[in-house]
Amino acid sequence: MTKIKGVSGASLLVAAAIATQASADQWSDKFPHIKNTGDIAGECSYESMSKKDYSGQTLTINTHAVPVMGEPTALHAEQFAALTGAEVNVIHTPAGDLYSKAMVPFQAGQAPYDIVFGFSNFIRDWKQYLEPVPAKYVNMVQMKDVTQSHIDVNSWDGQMIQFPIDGDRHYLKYRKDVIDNPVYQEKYKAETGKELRVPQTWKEYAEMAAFFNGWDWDNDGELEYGSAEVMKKDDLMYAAFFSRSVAYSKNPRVKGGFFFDLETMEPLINGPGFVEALTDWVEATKYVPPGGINFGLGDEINSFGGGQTLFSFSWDDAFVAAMQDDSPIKNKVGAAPLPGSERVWNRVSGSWEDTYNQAPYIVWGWTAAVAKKSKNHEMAFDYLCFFANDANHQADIAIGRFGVNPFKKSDFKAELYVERQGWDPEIAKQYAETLMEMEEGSTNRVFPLRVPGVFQFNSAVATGTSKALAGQLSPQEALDEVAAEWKKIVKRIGPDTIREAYAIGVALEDAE
Amino acid sequence: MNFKHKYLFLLPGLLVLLAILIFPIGFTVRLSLSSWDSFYPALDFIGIENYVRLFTDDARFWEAFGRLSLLSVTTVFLQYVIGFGLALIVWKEIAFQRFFRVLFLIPMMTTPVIMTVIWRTFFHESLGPVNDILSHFNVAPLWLSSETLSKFTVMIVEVWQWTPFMFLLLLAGLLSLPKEPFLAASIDGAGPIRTFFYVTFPLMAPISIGAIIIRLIEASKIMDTVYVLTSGGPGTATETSSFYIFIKGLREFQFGYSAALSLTYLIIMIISFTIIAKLLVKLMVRGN
Amino acid sequence: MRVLYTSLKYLAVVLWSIFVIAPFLWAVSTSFKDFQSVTNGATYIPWVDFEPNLEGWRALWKSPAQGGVDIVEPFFNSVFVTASGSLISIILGTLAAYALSRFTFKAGFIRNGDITFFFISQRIMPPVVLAIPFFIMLGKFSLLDTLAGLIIVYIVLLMPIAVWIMVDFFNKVPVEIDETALIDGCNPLQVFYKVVLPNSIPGIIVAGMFCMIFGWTDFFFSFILTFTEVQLLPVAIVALNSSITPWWSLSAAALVSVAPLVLVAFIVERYLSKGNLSGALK
Amino acid sequence: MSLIASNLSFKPGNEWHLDNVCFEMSKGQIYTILGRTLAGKTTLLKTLAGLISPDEGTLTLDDRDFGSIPVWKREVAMVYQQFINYPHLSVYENVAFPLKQRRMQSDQIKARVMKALQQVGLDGFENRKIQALSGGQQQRVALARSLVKEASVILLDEPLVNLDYKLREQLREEFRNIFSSEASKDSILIYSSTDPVEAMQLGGQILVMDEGRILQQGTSKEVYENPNCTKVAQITNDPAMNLFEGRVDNGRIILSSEIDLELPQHCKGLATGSYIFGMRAAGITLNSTGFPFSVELSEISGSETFLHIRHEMIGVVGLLDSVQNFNTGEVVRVQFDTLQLYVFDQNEQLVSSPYRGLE
Repeated sequence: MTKIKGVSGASLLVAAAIATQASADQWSDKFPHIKNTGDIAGECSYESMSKKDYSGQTLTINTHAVPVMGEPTALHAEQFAALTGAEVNVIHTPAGDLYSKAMVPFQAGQAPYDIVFGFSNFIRDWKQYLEPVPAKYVNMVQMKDVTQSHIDVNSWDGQMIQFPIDGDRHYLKYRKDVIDNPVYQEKYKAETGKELRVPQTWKEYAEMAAFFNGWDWDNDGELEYGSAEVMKKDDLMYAAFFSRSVAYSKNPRVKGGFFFDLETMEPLINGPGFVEALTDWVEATKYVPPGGINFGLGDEINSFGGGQTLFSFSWDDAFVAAMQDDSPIKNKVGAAPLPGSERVWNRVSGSWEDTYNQAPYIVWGWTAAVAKKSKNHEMAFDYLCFFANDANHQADIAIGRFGVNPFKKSDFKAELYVERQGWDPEIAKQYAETLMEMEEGSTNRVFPLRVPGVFQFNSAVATGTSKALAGQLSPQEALDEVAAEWKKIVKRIGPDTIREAYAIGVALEDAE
Repeated sequence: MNFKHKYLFLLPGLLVLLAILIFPIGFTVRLSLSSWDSFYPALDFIGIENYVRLFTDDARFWEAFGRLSLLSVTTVFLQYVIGFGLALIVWKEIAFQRFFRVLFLIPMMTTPVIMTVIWRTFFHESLGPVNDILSHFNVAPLWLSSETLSKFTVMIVEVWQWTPFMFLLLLAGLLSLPKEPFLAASIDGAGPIRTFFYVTFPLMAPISIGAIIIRLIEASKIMDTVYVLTSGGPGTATETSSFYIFIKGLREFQFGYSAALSLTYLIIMIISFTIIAKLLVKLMVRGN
Repeated sequence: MRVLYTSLKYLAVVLWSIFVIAPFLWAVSTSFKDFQSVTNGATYIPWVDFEPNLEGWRALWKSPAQGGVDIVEPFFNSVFVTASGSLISIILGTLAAYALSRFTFKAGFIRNGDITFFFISQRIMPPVVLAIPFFIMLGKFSLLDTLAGLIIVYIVLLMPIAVWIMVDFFNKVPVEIDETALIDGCNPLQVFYKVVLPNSIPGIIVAGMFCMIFGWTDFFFSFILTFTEVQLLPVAIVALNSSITPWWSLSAAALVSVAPLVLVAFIVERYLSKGNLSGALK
Repeated sequence: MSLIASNLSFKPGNEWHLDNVCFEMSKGQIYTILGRTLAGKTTLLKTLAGLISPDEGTLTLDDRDFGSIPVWKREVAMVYQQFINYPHLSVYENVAFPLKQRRMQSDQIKARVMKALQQVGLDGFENRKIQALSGGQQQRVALARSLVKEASVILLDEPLVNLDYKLREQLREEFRNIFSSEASKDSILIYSSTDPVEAMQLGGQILVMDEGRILQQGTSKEVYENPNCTKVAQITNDPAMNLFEGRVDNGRIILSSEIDLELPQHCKGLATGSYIFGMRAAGITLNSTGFPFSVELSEISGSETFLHIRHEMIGVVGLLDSVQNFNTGEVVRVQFDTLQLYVFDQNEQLVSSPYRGLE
């Protein structure tokens, strides 16, 4: 907790609100969602919003399916409507179709939605159709509390395009009751000669997962497995792959691009670092639950959150699900940074460097933005600002199915989770520290690919890697295929166009 | 009959259909000659570049075609055989005849995309009932994530959904057959198997051909099932043509290229259906 | 031999019935589960295997703001769009089918068969081919996200079915009935509505049912072409397919969406048993 | 008062359905169009009804252009060989249908419908559903519907062909009574048939049709006695008239090296040369002193036997008025009754008939 220095006014208010938890105000009477904190003063608080009058105006929002992100969108829409008199329509779309559902009307010159929810990496394709966040909002106190990583993710070349409403990251989740269990530690040592500890490298991760695969180690009568991961060929798969790749491929001593060589725009995706990661991943198909090779994010959450696996490493959701009150493994899980590697590829020298390496992957997350063609810009930004106001945000992050996760500096306080959600203090501390470290501490981050045609690139990755996972191709062959596909895409869209966009992300990485 | 009134009957439907379709088809043709893409949404003109790419540099499209043929022909064949079998059984006296008839019709009344979501949970490899039951026999087939089995799973769902369609058409056909040929056959002392091959099947040939063609047309569009069940995976194991077009068009937003894919697909399909129809007529009608 | 045959017959029927019912039973069971009962592996019988609760069913009447699906409005939208689309398709399709069955058309190399094939060939087109152009077209006419826009699209989807069934049907009705009516003083339009139509009810019912089935089960067009104002049932239900899938409310919603057409199955069977369908489908 | 057809031609494909058809028909008479299947009978009736527009030719009724009136305004009635009624209507409604189309008063309709039903013997059946009637009854309904209109032209397209033998006989009798009655004296009745016996029984005029052409028109007696060509001779007889080629020489008819017949009285004066000879089956009988023929087939029909026999190129059918059995290949002795001999020239035109002698 020592690292939290710039505690903002708003977060002090949070602390105050926690202290006077039961002190209900008029807003929490009316809106039970915020009963824990009551309204928290701010630019977009309940109090402020109630002074706006949008009656007679309609706000249309395209968001994700219920419940993840979809339910809070609808809930806050209802509240917003009650406060301002606006009519708010919310449409729910499966994740895989959010991009196209907004992109089709954008390209056709239609403006059916005022607000579109999506992923941060849509930004390059969408930005020409989006209204930048006005200075008024960028400079407000509420925004000052947002971590720099999340400001960066939502901005394009220094200009904020998307509105931060959610925090996302990949980190390691593990079963604390197994890893910290002296009996298992001894057993593991006896059989493998190694320490059972929070895995520091992907190799350790693999060994432990394999060791704890396929037997009933928590004595519940069901078999347990090693790891639950997103391996289904859908739109999230590539993110899991990059999380496994960064440690091998992101060399802090090499500048100028992770996905491409910025100078030549040659894909790096089939380099030895990536091949190593994919080889690990193919190996991982041996310690996932039955059908694990077809797990989407939902399956991963159900699997780890339901106590079926030892490890999992994607978004917050699985951890939050595991820590919910009705979970059988509440307070039995731990959070840690993603594993690293014993060596890292240096593409300049063309050789492996045998040093420990670890690199956070700033994975895409949920964001929302306002359509340029919308006729209700002010109302739309007010809604987003209201969505993310402190009272709503605090209430939202406590509900696992909402999919709203910490992204404000004030979120990374262990007390919050201990007092509100009954977490074990040790787990809460570890969780808050892990996240904070990723947000503010690392100097070796990888930003997601945010270039024109990002879907084509990611789709190619998903196609290639899933062929490797399915055993259709060897890792090298699969990634060569991806690289060839990437080259074609680059050629089609234009190397300069892509370089221009990619340079912005690389600049962020290299600045560190 | 030949009266001027005939146009009053034909034209409303024909013109409405043409009016609705003329723009989409024209636009698709134009689109296929452009490089419209997520980044560059405009109707530029690049000639037949998309088509060149399609024929010279897109093995995945042609693989998807092969997979589509395999899936649609196999499922329609299974649907036909099973549908015919069931229709034959409930055609004649059987206990709870009407109950079974209703029951057998129900799957086709359900929305494929919704039922497939249910099927996905049904075949869920660690949380679904199928593998739970099979675990007693110590097997755990990877219904959705094995390269070969996932195709089979898609087929199971398709067969479940659409066998009733065959069943309905064939049962209605059976019920409308004249009685005399059967009488004659029984007088000649033909057993049930001979009667089937020499009387029932030939009489049912025209209906069968119609039903098979219609089902093939519908099956060739297979999309919802794949979309929900496997997203075309694992790898590209269950990726069919329309799903591939969907990926290129609505996932990767290569509108221009997907338009070229669409048109090529349409032309191939129209030609194949014409040939298939002719072949079927030859095959099944010559049989008697 | 006879006993063997009979037992085989019943075996086949029972096995198939189990296959048909299985997903429904599973959905019914799942609809009473919650997160724990789902993630603890497959369970079947409420109270025995798991503690049932009504969360899944309650979600159907709740708004998305409370984590529900609100399928009431989409349900009626679906009914309206399907019914209107089917009705228009049946009217236009029946007229066209009558023309194609009774009269001879010639235009260049085009004959009746080619026109019929043109109608039916619309079914060959995968929805994904048309979705984008339709989007742009409906946008131009401000018909996106409206019932009217969807109905227009459904006409393309359903008219081919109506034409297919009705051409077949009319081909089996003796043309002499029409001729007799002409001779008895009806002009061709009167022939159609005074004589042909009343005698085509079985065919129209079959065509109507097919249109309803195919309309009710369409997902793709309504998915692409609507936003908020007009949501159809499959779209509303698939919107439950979130990254955390609430299996329970999904199952409940699926069962609700299936229910109305099960009624159709009963009607189809009734007509089938009465022999009315046979002529219409043969 | 007459219906005149001139030069009606209709050729939808490569075949003539109507080939230059001309005739004149007058009211109060029955006309039977006799011809084999696909001879163009139905086409002709449909053309008269207005269901088919001929490629050429005109139709006039009482000097008015009949052919240009659309079918629904022509005063015609038609009965098909299939039992065509409106399945959705009751018997009464079926018969009343054409009158309702004319917007007639309902009491008038009722009177006429009841009368028509009575004529066809269906009184009491008014409220029945069509499907609940037997084939014969259905055809009676169709007939009643054609009568009730009191149309100037009534067309009957082989109305009895789909009925069983007994019913056919019975209905044919009734038809004759109905149509010779007072009610139909203002109508032209046109009846098509493939059955020469039926045509003869109906009486009236016969038009013999083949390949879209009218071959001969005349009273049934005239057509029977003097078929103007070999085709007519075949069409108007059942079994078809036997035809065989031969020569006339020296007052004898030479059919083969073994068979020659004496020239009968009505053929005296025939020039020497080749002819086609016709003989009805009844003219060929067994006689122990006759010519040797070998049996190809014998068919027993009722109390008669049809004997298909052959001698070299001459294949004929004989009619025996008793039931006899023969083996195939068996040789029988056969006599030709030359008093019943028809003679046609090489162009198949009649040269001499037993009734009229030499042309």
